[in-house]
Amino acid sequence: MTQTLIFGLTGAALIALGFYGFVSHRHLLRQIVAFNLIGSGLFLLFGALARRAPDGTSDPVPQAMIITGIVVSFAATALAEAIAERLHDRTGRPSLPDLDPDDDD
Amino acid sequence: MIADVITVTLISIGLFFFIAGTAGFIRFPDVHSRLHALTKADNLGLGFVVLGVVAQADSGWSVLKLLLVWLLALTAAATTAQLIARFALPPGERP
Amino acid sequence: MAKSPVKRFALLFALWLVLSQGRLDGVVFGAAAAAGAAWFSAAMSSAIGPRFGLLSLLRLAPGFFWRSLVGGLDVAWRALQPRMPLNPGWTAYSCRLPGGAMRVALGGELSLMPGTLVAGSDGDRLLVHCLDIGGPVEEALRAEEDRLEAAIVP
Amino acid sequence: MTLGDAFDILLCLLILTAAAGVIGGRDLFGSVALFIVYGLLLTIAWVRLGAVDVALAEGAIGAGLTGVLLLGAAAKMDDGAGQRPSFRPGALLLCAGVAGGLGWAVVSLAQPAAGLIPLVRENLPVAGADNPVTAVLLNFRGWDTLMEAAVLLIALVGVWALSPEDSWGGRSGLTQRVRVDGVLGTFGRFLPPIGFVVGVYLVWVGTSAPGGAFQGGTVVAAVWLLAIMAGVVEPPPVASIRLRLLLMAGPAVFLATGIWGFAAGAFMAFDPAYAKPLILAVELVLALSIAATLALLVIGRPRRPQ
Repeated sequence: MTQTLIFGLTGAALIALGFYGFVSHRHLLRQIVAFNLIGSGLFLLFGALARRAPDGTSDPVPQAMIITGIVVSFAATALAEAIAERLHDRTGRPSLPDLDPDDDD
Repeated sequence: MIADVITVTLISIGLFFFIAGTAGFIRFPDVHSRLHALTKADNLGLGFVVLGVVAQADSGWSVLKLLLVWLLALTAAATTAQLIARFALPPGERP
Repeated sequence: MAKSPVKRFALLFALWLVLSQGRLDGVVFGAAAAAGAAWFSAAMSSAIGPRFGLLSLLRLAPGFFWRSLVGGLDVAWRALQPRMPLNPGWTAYSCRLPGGAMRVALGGELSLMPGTLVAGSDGDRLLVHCLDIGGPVEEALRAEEDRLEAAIVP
Repeated sequence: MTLGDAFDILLCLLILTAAAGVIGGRDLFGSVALFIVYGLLLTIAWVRLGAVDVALAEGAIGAGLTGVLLLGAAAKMDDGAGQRPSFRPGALLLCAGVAGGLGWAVVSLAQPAAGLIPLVRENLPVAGADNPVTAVLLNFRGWDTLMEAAVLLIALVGVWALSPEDSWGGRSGLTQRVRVDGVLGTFGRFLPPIGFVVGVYLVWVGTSAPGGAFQGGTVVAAVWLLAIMAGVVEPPPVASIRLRLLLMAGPAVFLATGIWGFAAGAFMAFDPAYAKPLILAVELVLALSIAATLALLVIGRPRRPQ
């Protein structure tokens, strides 16, 4: 049970941290990295909750879903990175333009 | 029991080398000197940790497998050290 | 690595046996994987001419491990000393071993030996970074190359 | 508090420190490098949680492949100007709320619960794999894994679709300038055969111990990438039919066995008598397709005309 608490709370903190990084950065690559923090935090929280069996084993079903999640999250990261890089090639900027033209960056 | 004592001793020696390597990494003045510390000390650290685990192995195959892990890590470290050292040369000196 | 495809296959299959800890129910997969890998390895190989003998290399192993232990102790001692005795510098070492696997092996070995780190080569000269440039560097490099050269089979 | 708990707490503090450094660090390259360290620390966390399969996936994909991908992107997109996260009190408050809510959920859920363990244990003898995680991935929840293979393919199609008109169908990645007899050129010939055997081993052992198609496929993808970066092999042009067949083979074989499942009663149902060889066959082909897909996702869109 202690492990569920320790790693579960860490996962919760990582999600929040990643979320804050996502909204407070403008550089697309930094946002992609923050998105990965959210993802891994979620997996950790899920994995911590999978370790509640009285005999101390880990539930294999969440484990399998987390492995799926890690791979899908990599696919999403690769696609996002390719889009960001293409934007950078075309505009020379690593971030999305602002709606308000006076408030550059 | 004897195996446990051997394991604890060897892994402690391994940890000492990891700490020494990290100290060198932090204290040494330039990239290349730091690479010395990381490559040599960390490999030795891993080597002693592997030997410590070997003392707990249940079969000859496990021993071989553990040594293989070390050998591959050794090869990778010796190679990446050369690659990083070369990349860290100032552009003018890079052949 | 060995030159003939059969030897490559044998080495890679031995790798499989070690990984699977001698389990016999997977040897078919192991043989197939080793065959595929040996084919790739033979097709990509650029090594022509002299090469290392496996047994000769094994004979070098004890000395190698001993000197890498000295190398680790040396760097650990320097790192943990309060006054940190360092006298770093560069030297260019004229290498007799041919480029490719041999020179890379020498470079990797030297990078684990006391006080030397190889940063690629410039023509036939290895660029060696030394922790103590005042020491007998040239002799140590020469001795290491001699040992490796002795492991070459024609 | 036991020694194990103390270790877990220390590990979690390290993880959180690394994550804070990833978000708060100025230097883009440093931040990405720290993200790899963070991934490796997470790998240890998964081992501590008794989830070795997840640890392998996190180490290989979460830290390794994602790290290579992001380092490559950082080298291209780093404008040298550091970025600090802007201070947003509203967002900070919201995030604190998210952390609090999730934390409360964790605390209230932290009671013994067997979950699906009894169900998995009961059905394991007919699953065709002794490793419960593989049994879930390939048999009980085979649907998810099939979809996942499809998601990988779709992401790759998306990446390819970003290529400009003139390089469509060409090779991904840039021409490598590597000396054949140099360090990288030599290592790029030495390691791939070894990595290939290790990758196949991980797939094969996955039915009875931690490992499987994703972990093994990632190792093969990694050594393929090494061979490409070392200039030993060229990345295939994306218009190549053989490449496309390789990418399709895994999902196609998986789908075919799923349809064959109708013979045993339902889509994706494995007849227990054939389950073991079927799972191994699907995993081996799937691993090769996954390896190709992952490697191509890392090297990105086509850049050179056909």
